[in-house]
Amino acid sequence: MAAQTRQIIRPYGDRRDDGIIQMSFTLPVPCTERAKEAALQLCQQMGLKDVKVHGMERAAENYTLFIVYARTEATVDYAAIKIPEVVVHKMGFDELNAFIEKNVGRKVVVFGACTGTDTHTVGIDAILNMKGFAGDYGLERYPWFEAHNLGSQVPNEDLIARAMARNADAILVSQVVTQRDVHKDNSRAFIEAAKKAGIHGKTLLLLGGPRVDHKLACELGFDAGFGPGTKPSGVANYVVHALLQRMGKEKQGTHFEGEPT
Amino acid sequence: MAAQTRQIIRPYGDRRDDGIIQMSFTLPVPCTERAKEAALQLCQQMGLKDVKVHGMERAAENYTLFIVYARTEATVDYAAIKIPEVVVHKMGFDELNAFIEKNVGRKVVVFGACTGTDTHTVGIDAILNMKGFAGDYGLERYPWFEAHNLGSQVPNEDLIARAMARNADAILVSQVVTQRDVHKDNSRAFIEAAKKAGIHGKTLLLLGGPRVDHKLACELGFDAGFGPGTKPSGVANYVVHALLQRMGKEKQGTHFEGEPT
Amino acid sequence: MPGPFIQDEQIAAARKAAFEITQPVFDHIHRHSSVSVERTVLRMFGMAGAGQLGIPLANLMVDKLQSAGVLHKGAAYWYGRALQLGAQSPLDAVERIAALPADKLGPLSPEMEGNLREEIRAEARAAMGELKSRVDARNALRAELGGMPPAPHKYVIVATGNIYDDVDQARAAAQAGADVIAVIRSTAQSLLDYVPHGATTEGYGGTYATQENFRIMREALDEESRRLKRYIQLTNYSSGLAMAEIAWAAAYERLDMLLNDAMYGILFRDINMRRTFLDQYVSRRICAYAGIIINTGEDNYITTADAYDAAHTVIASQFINESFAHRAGLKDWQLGLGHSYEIDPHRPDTLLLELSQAMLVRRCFPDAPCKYMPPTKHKETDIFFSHAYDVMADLVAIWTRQGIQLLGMMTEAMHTPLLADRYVALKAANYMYKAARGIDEEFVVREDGKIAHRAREVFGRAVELLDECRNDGLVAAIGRGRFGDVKRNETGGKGLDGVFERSPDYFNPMLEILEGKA
Amino acid sequence: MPGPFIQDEQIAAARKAAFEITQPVFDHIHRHSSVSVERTVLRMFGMAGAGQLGIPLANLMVDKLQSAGVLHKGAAYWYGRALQLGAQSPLDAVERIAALPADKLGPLSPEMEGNLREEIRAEARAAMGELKSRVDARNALRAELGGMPPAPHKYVIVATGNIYDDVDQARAAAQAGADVIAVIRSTAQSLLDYVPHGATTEGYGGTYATQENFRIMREALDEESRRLKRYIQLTNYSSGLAMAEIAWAAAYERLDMLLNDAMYGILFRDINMRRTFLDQYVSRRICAYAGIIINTGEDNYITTADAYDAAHTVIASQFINESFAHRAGLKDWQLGLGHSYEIDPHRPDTLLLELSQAMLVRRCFPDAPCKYMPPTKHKETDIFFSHAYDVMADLVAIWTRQGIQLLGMMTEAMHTPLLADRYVALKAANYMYKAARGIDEEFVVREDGKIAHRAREVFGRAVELLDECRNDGLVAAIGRGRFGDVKRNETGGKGLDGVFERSPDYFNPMLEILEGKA
Ligand code: B12
Ligand code: B12
Ligand SMILES: Cc1ncc(COP(=O)(O)O)c(C=O)c1O
Ligand SMILES: Cc1ncc(COP(=O)(O)O)c(C=O)c1O
Repeated sequence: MAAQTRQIIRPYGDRRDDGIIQMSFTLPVPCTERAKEAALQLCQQMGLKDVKVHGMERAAENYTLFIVYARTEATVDYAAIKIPEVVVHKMGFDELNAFIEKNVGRKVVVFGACTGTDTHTVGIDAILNMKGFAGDYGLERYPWFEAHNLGSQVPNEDLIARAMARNADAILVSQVVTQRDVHKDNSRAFIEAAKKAGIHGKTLLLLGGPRVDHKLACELGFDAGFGPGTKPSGVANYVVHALLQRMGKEKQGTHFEGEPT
Repeated sequence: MAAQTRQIIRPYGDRRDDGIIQMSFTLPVPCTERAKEAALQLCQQMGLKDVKVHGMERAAENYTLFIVYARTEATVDYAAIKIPEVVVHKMGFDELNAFIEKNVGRKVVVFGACTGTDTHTVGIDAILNMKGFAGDYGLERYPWFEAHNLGSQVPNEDLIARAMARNADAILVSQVVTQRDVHKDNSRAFIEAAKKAGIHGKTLLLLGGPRVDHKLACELGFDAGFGPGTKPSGVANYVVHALLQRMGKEKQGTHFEGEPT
Repeated sequence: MPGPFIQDEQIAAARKAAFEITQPVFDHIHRHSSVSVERTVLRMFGMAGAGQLGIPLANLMVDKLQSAGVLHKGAAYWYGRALQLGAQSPLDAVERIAALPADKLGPLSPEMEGNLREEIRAEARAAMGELKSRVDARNALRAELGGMPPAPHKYVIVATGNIYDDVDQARAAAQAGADVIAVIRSTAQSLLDYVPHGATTEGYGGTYATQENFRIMREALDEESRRLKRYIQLTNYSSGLAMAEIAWAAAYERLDMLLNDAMYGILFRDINMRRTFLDQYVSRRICAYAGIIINTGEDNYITTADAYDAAHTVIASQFINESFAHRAGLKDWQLGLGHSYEIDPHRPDTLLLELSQAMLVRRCFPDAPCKYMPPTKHKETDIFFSHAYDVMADLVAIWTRQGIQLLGMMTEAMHTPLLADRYVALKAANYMYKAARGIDEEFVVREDGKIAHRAREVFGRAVELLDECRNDGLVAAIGRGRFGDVKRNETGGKGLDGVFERSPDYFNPMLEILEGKA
Repeated sequence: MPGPFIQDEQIAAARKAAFEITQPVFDHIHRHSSVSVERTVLRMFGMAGAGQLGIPLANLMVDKLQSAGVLHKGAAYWYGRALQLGAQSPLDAVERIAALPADKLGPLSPEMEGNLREEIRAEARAAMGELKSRVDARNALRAELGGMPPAPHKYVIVATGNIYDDVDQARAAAQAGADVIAVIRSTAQSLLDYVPHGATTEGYGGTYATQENFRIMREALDEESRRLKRYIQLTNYSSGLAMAEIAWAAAYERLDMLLNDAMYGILFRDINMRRTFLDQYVSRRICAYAGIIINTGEDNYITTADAYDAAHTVIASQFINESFAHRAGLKDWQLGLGHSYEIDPHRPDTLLLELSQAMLVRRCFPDAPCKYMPPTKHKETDIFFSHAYDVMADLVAIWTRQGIQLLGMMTEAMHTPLLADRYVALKAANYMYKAARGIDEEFVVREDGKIAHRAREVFGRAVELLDECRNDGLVAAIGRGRFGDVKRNETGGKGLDGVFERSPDYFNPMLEILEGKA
């Protein structure tokens, strides 16, 4: 890629590049001037300038909530943040079905569930069920997808076994509860099980949920990750392209619109 | 003072000492995944850990608002933050009047105004007018105070001249508009004028307003500063003690309840 | 006052339909028992401890009785036999029963049998008397502190996973104005067929419901209540495979409320229907006895189904939950029927629609302290908007005089609440209540407006659904996914193996007392 | 619909009282003029530039005429004389007049005098025609983009101090849904007895109101309006010592609204009464001509006085402001009468009280696009609470169908709004409007409730105050601190030296046109 000019950006409050940020936090001390001084020092230690501890609220006898506005000197070179170039456009419902028919030549089989102790089904349902999400049809609705939704509280091993029995092309795992990273623990357990079952690196493994992104999913050993606001059509497009790449029918690393990043 | 044990404190969100803070800021770029990555990098540069760029809002075409939760490793030793020991208790209305009668022996004369181009009178009125503030009587109500409220938009020089003509014990300056530190500029101009008039270091000079604190006021050359929520009785107590100290009738540096810090 | 919207007779008819719907379920309930119910009986007798590996003694004993195939006589009976064998303590009783091949314990003579039952009944009366005195102590503290504040009671959750952190957060919330503290359970505790033991410090998305955790929290809140001179209520979940036992533990530890629904476990935890119907009955009998307010879970329906489309399912289910509750002896003042402010905020007229629904609920259940939930499903990560959105739920709650209001959290879409989130919510609710209390008395709702029209429409659809349940049976309606868009069948789900038919000589002195038969 | 609360006849009587109150003021107005009015006339003739040191030409010329003691004939007359002397341009006219000892310009023959007046009248007609065509262009763009959205119009302020930053922020606000952009003026511009010149980048608490700044912002908003396919209105302040001139510059630059109050300068800027009454009249004549909506400033009263106690002063002043406006030719659709959600939130029933006041205003002024201000005075630094508090003002605004709603900013107690603050406010208001539009049609206000009772009480006290003003005179009432707790007397304050009596042959062709006499 050609040498790029830098594009330095910083937070914008009142005037360009003023670096203004808003912050709030609670300190475990009573609401006094001394507490305010502590809040100020804390912000200064965080490297903030022109710290204004505007608000100090008695959240409880021994807890004080602070509202701060300050300036940060941190900057980011926006030009240096790379995003892949999109070369394949995102296909709509009919177009994608026709594309599967032509290029895969059979139905694409996917299995999904919310695994572990997590019972949040709304997310995986949004991707798989007929109705879909935000006016975008779910995978069950695609004639060229065969979608199985096993629901929630499904043990990782069961999901894998059921998927293998149907020779699935992709497995979709949803994780919603994230307190103290329980979703990461369960996701790692899923990957272990997939390795044991010998499908890791073969069957496409997708992870999704409100605290999931592509980067995290890849780190955990999945092929792709999908976060809040994901539409089923995006997932469908991804699965088809990734599958064709696995099948050697599409160039590895072909970038397409809506691919997870 | 005796060696103190340290009392390290840090922000408290879900569990003690977890260091969780909330932050929001706007970046001058469109709302995309790339912008989110920029927000993340910015927070990391600010030294934050476990950065969760939870929210990304399209504030406008080229501006994106981010909502972040993250952990800071900054700590403060709360034990090291000193506050003066209070030795004199705060006197109520009747007690203070009696105290003035006995110790000063004459009415205490104060002049106040909102100076410069600032027209915000509510703050200085709260301190000086009969009615007072939050159920606490203003200085005009105290029989042993002679309080003159010149209102707003008063040139610094006029306030000083009027006060000198009555041989005032204290001058109260209010500053409410603070954009780009106009209050500091005007306060410095006041101090210059006071020096010129030869009353600096003699007449008590008080600064007040929503963005004022004692530290700032002292830096600017005032004797004391009063911020949001100030009650007239606190100001009255301060003026009397400070006056007695100037008169040599009370030990310098006597600490009293409600003194500006 | 909300309404009329509809005639009193129409409401009475809906209530009658619900009564008929629950009738067949009670035929089942009165002929069966479950492992959980039997463990509850043992807990009543003081069997609250745990053995090795932390397995509760009640589980050890009931499992033993079940595998020996003798549970159908009732655990109380075997407990009596263990005592006769000389058991000195609950643990001892378990060990004696466990040591014995069950067939060794042949039938007793009618007289001995009669004596045994009388002794155990006496012990049960004493245990229930002790429970009552604990409940009385709770009520006395409430009265001492000036009774209950006016409704809605502001309800916030703590969910750190660690009971000691929970205590810190609960105290802070009380200091900031909370009326009710709910300790959210660790994820999937519903699926545990036992009650974990002791104080716990590691939960996910919540803290385990254990008797010791209840005790720790209630003790802290008693202290806090005294300091604040304001009684702070405590609630937890009587739900899942151990719902009856938890009701007992909660009653014993003087909790004030319990999340307790006749169908939640079926729909949202895939727990078997028969099991759930049985266990909910016993848990509710305990709540009735202990003056505990239950909170039902209809609000959950509109997290899976669309809140606009499924509004009538909430009303229909409330009538059914009410009937289940009345049949278990609960009074109207104990029915925190659940509903919520969940209509997609992108729709037009949502404030009118939410007011309509909230008014309709109050119209149908005027004497119940309804539990009003805040927006959750459509919450997104813009905390400022989230807060504004919650405030509208505060308005509807005070306007329609809900009994209990769960305060929405501005970080709902992110994490379980931080200390500051609760403070922010309480401050806003305090303002709203102060600003708007009595607003309902300022206006007459127009019968020709959107609010009234919508209320009639929702009520009409609720009646249709109740008719369907009456005609085809509740089981069939659940099978069709009528509630929360979730389909379940009678023999599916977890825990059916814990249900058994009572033998003719089934003995349960606790139930006798609870049902007023002793 | 709000009310009735009170009888139509009572409202008519209040209106009549206000009409009688303003009558004596008009006796003064029609006999006097001011330096600012005369400068406005010169600006109409194209004298918009500035000389050395940035002093506006209009000021140079008027000051010259005043010190020469000839201003009482009207600046237009001397402008005509300068043209006769061969002035080629406004600057040239100023220089020619300035160069001349005034006594050198003796009287003209009646015929020449008549010709001069006719020529200047023709020039004035042309200038006013040009103004009209600019206003028509504004109206055409509005129509092209589909007219105005339904009320309330969401109004936000920009106040960076730098017109170019203001443009960025205004565009962003428009993109986020703002209907009206207000550029707040730099602190104390009210006290400048001139209009600063050119584009400015250094203001405090706001950006200078200059004709060039108006042009820059309107151009940006025209572009933005076209892009968004939604007309975005622009407003500024016609207020202070230069209020009439600013009205002219704003009209010329196609602004849509102006903050313009008959008494604000007197009360809040200590500007002389006589001066203010005069200047406000001419500024309003211009607004009437240019189809500009004025925004009055009654909301300011309850920042200095207590909003609960002084609620009636707002209503009384609105009647007076309305009368001043009607007498200056403004139509009801141009009257953005000001009021606000300012009652101390620590009081009980504030939502009821605010609804009452907002309904009463709409009851009294049903055809005026009232301007509703958010809470400001009691705003504190907890931005979360501040936001919740603002949302209630949004609710009242949509409920009572205010014409224009200033959106509250969560950082009100800290700084002029950041870009994000405006976004947050707009998002909440959009939600509230969508959620609650039409709520007024759902209820009938009970005449025996607190809302109705309070409305009657406030109206009653307003009538008393109007009676006092009628009997004792407006000047006397102001002298007693009846409005905003601020006392002023007739000859005090700034700018009285800029007021002069018109000579019998006073010439002002602009006013002739504005008053429909030419
Ligand atoms: C609805 C809901 C429930 C319902 C669930 C009903 C059901 N059957 O799903 C009920 C009421 C039963 C419930 C219960 C609980 N909940 Co809940 N719940 C929510 C809530 C309000 C909305 C979640 C939701 O439906 N979002 C809408 C869907 C469409 O969004 P989504 O899940 O993000 O899915 C999208 C994407 O992420 C993506 N996606 C998701 N999965 C996948 C998978 C793949 C493969 C792909 C490609 C994409 C994808 O696509 C979807 C469409 O865009 C959230 C709060 C919130 N507003 O987010 C809390 C929340 C998730 N719950 C929470 C908790 C703690 C619980 C409980 C554990 C509480 C308790 N202790 O009792 C219980 C038990 C649940 C359990 N053990 O799992 C917490 C989790 C905290 C955390 N970060 O860990 C939250 C955040 C609330 C909170 N602030 O405390 N909950
Ligand atoms: C009321 C008000 C007005 C009224 C003022 C009426 C009047 N005669 O006072 C009106 C409507 C006229 C007004 C106008 C403007 N205002 Co103004 N106004 C406010 C508002 C809403 C409340 C201020 C108030 O009265 N607070 C209550 C008093 C009691 O609190 P206080 O001033 O802090 O005083 C207390 C303490 O600070 C202390 N104290 C204060 N002074 C002194 C002095 C001494 C000696 C002592 C001991 C103590 C003391 O004691 C008091 C009691 O505890 C604030 C926003 C807010 N909520 O804070 C904006 C605010 C102050 N205004 C602001 C602005 C910009 C203006 C304008 C310049 C806007 C414009 N361009 O048109 C104009 C012009 C004013 C000017 N040139 O000075 C900004 C200032 C921004 C900044 N940080 O610089 C604010 C913060 C609003 C905002 N977010 O934009 N305003
Ligand atoms: C009645 C009821 N029980 C239990 C729960 C909690 O879920 P879990 O099944 O994880 O205990 C809820 C959640 O809202 C509920 O409404
Ligand atoms: C009518 C009117 N004019 C002017 C202003 C602005 O103040 P300034 O006098 O600083 O221009 C206001 C403030 O709200 C106002 O209401």
